Amino acid sequence: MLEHAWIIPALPIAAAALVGLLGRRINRFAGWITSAAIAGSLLLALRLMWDVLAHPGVKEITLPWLQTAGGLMIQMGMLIDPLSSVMLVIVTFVSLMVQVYSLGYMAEDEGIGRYFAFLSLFTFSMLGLVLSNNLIFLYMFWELVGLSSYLLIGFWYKKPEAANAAKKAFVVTRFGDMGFLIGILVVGYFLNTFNILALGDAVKAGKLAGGLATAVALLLFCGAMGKSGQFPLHIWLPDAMEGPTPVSALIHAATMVAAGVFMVARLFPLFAASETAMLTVSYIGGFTAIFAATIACVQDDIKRILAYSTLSQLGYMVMALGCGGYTAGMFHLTTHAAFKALLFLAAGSVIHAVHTNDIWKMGGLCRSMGITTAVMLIASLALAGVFPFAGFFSKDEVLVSTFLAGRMDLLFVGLLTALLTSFYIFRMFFVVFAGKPATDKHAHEASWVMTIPMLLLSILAAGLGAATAPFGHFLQASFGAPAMETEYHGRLIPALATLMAVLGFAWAYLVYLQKAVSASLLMRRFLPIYTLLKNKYYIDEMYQWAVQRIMFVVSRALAWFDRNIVDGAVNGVAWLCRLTGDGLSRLQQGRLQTYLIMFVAGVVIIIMVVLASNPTVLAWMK
Amino acid sequence: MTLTLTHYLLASTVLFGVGIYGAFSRRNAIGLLLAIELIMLAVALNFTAASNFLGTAGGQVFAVFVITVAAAEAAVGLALIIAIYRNQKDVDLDKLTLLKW
Amino acid sequence: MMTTVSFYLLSALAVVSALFLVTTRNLLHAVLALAVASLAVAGVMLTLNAEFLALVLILVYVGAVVVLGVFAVMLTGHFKKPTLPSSNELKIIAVVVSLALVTLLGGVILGQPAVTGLKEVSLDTVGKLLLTDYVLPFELVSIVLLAALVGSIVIARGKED
Amino acid sequence: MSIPYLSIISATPLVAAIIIMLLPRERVTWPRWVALAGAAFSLILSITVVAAYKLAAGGYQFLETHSLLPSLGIQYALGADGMALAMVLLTGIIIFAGVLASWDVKERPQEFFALLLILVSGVFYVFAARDLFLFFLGYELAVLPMYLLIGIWGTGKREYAAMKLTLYLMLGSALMLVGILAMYFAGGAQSFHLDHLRHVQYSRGFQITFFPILFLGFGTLAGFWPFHTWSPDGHASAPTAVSMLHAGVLMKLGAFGIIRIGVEMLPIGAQVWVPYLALFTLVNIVYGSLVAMAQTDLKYVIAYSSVSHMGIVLLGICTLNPIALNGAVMQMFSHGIMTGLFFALVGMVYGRTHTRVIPDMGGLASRMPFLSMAFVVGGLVSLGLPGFSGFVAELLVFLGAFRVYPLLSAVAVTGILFTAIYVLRVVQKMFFGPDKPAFDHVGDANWVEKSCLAILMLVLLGVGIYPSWLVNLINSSIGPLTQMLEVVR
Repeated sequence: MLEHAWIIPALPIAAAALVGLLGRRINRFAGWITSAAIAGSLLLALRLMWDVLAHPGVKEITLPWLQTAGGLMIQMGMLIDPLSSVMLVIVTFVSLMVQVYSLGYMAEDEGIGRYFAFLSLFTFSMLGLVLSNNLIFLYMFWELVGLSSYLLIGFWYKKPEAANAAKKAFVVTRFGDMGFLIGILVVGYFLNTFNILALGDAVKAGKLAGGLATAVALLLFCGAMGKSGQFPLHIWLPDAMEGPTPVSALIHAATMVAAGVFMVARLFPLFAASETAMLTVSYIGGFTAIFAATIACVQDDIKRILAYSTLSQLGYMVMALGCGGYTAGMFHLTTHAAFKALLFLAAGSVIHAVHTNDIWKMGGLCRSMGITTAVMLIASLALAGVFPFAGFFSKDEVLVSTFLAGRMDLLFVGLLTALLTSFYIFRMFFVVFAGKPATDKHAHEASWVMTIPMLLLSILAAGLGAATAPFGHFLQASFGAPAMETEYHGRLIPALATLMAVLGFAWAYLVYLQKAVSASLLMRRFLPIYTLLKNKYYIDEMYQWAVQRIMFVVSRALAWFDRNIVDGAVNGVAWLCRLTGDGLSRLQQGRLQTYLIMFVAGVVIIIMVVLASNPTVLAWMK
Repeated sequence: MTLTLTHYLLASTVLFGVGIYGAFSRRNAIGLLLAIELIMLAVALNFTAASNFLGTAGGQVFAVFVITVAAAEAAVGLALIIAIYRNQKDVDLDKLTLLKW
Repeated sequence: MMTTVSFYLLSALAVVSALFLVTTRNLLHAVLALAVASLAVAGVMLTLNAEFLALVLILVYVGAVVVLGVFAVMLTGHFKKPTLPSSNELKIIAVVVSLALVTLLGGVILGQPAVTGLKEVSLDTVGKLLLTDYVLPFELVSIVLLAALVGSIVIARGKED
Repeated sequence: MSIPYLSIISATPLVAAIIIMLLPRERVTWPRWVALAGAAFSLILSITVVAAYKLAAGGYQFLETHSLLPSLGIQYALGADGMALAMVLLTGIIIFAGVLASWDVKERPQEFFALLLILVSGVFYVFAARDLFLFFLGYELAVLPMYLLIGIWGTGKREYAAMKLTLYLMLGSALMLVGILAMYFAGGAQSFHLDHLRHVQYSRGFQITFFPILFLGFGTLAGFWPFHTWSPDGHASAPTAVSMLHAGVLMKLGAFGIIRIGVEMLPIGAQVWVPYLALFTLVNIVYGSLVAMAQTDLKYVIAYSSVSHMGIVLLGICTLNPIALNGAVMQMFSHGIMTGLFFALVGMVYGRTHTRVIPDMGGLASRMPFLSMAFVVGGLVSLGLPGFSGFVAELLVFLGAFRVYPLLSAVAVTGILFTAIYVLRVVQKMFFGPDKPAFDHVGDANWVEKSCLAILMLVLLGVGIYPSWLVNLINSSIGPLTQMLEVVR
């Protein structure tokens, strides 16, 4: 099976190419074709994981791709280890769920063929990224992931907001990728290899140390910040909600944002080589976690709440990775993939039913949409980290990893974030599903193609927690077990986390269901904070300002400079030539005798020259 | 103190120079033409002197040619002046500046 | 001795009348100065024993060129109002350039070894040369003369209609 | 007797041009068919020579030598190595696509196609020449028809643009000529043959003096900052096929000349000068993309993006590093195809919307899906997206450049970000957003246009996915070159 792992990404891309080339003629079957392809990939990925489980260890398959003079050798290759096999399953599973769901959700869209082609391209890119065995191919698929997200976010290109969001997503992540690319260049220069395993060995051999290691790690982390939406490159993620909702599910669960976390995990030895880098990574993660959670508390758009929730949870993962919690981060990624995909699909189902994103225009949906309510509840509990749902275990692991790393400040941040998480998700849940219907329109439960994926995902969101221990052991086989993680068997941290979840739940319950505390009163009391949060800390405005006032001004200034100074110099030279010509043509004034004098003067000069070169003629004078 | 070729050549050179000056500075086209005739005259003298001092008849032949050309030139030149005068009512060279840029 | 004196006198006369020619405001005077200069040069030629050329010179210059000049002056009406300044504003440059030219040429001439003693060049030889060695230039010059004749008539006549 | 492939490739367009001029004037559609046949023939032969080139042997192959002017040592000498073949192939592809893109030229089609083909013939001669005189001759043959093509078939300020472009390129070729003649005379004035000149031991002072002259001469054509301003005006005014050829092939002539004549003949001079020149190429990259961002005329955007991309080529050359040099030639190829695609698209979009002002467009994606898709592909290549040739090229340049100028390369990478910004802005403004009623009646590409675009896109994709075939070809000439540079160092 291992040698045939390439089929896993090949199936989706083949399906995408087929659907893309045949175009609108097969619109009706497009989704079925791509879904079938991805189902095939999923089966193969499961089989692959089975093989890896049976024979743990790291396998590498390479093919030469590019070779030049000067010792450059880039190979195309696959790295199959527990990490990649787990990611393959996550990616194919979530993708399949999203595809099937989309069959219902997007059924009436005229560009459905294009949609499924892009979706499959997305899956392909992510699978390729997961399988890459070297930085160059990692980067290549990394960029393709960015492209796919661009295409999908901007799928409804006629909506200016969607087109803008797509562009923003691409540019912001590319900003991070720039750092990533420079990091790759630095690595290539100093370690002279791009192979991930070889890099691990090189780091172990101590070839990367000190400031260099920090610089490399931080540069590479720039890429992860962009893709995984870490502060301050998080601004694209909420806007990406302009895309179709299943796409959001895919982006937020299994593909785009997971890429950053995956990359850090994949290149963990490089990060672990620098204490400073790890510290920075963990603080950025922690800050993003609480920062995004606070914003999520006041949003009105259901998808935006989930988007900021994703940011916050990604912060968790990054924080864990920064604390050396390699398996914790990956495990949270896995459970998060399940429950966040579920949250989005459920949200999509709601939006599909009520045709609005504003939670205040929903309400009382639990009566008409039973299944959706149920799965949303499961997902919310998982997100809030309530025992025994998956989120509880993974969040616990994250918090434990901060504790074990001795970062009490981060542990505190994590707990506080857990409180906020619980609050905002139940706020959303209560407002949307409980209470009285906000409109008279009667909402219907979605069709089976949409509910079945949700049900499947909810099983995972509920039950994945059982896999905690085996998951950890399995993953440790990659990179031969990072030594940082020791076992923790205390009860304090799970207890605290649960307490936080319950507190958050209670707060939301009191404010939004019981209305014991008036939400508007709270809002007025903390108006400045509310305004600040509502406006997302004005980060977007700052970027806007920086782009408009600095970049475009510089750009326009340079354009002016080019037209008027550089080209002006050129035209100036032309003008000077013309002026000289004009000036010299004044000599041609039409007066015969001037010409005559010129002529004779010329003769005089020639005679002088001749005489000067022939001094004997005038020798008598001396 | 006998006359040498140098004397004659110097005399013709001075005459030539005066003619050149005239050609430079006369405002009137007729004056210009006369100055040119003067130059021709100097050249003819030059040829003749050289011919007679060196004993080669060729110089005199050329002097004949020069005189002939001078006559032809005078004829054409003066005809031109008359033509110009008829058109412009003036033969002031400073005003005959049609052939410029 | 006689020749020497006459050379100096005649060439001085030629130069003086030439100077008068180029400076006078009255064109009629200038034409007359040309006649005087031609006669003086013809005289100088006589001191060279080149009687034939001297005669040709008088014939052509005084007889033809000067007459043409007078005609031109008359026809253009310049004899009555010598108001125009004789020279243009290039006078100073003209003086400098022509002086430089004369100086240079004079320098070169003075640098050459002095040739003394007139040789006899008979009219006979000149005539023979004209019709043997120089027959082609001679014929060409006659064509030039013819062309000038026709040309000047055509130009001076102008368009009839 | 082997087949003189290179002669046939180079002369075919010329012959086709002559045939076109002999056609009866009233048959207005014949010229384009003859042109297409000529271009196709050249293209097929170009592919054949690329396939027939023996990689293992390397060096110059398909050699032809005939004496032209023995007294001056001028020979009709052709021959191609891997790099030259890559360029020949590029030219073959671009002219084929260019003929397709100008299928609908209405005004004087006979003269148009004839001039276009003459130009291409000159380009082929430059790439295949082994004799500097022939090289220069080909160069002039390529530049001069440009004047007429822009002046007669152009749009906008075409006389100004044609004049500016031609004078500028003449300035470049004057500098070039100075360099060429200096090399000729310093080499004993016996031969213009490159093999002869390569073995002349030019003194250090000579090399230091003449390398910058040659670099500037060729660099002007390659859009070297600050001698790039002919490019926006020229490209904006030129007809579609001419823009394609110009940005796609002619600018590469400059870069090709720098490598073939500047670096190869004057290696010491190159080594002395490149660190300073590299700074200017950085300006090219970053400045070009920033200026492109502020443009509103589509053709200006693309012209400035060419300036930026040619900066990457020049940066690659200025490293003298084998990896980056490979990347530079790759970028020449990739950018050639990409910019050909772009200008073809601009022409087609303009032909439908009758505007090139970006803010005036919008919502075109639903009106012309194929053109939009092609434009997005072009944009993605331009911003260096993996899977397309541009990525491979830029990656190689940056990998190589980083070894020589780490800081400078790191700054140059920002150029990629700016490129992404302006490309995406253009795509968004032109194709996305709500439908505009003004464009209700515009249609998508016809089959001729589709095939033109499809060829270019397939090449970009093919090189991007499996670049080895092209890189190996290029590497076969870059390898020996850099070895020689090492020896000289």
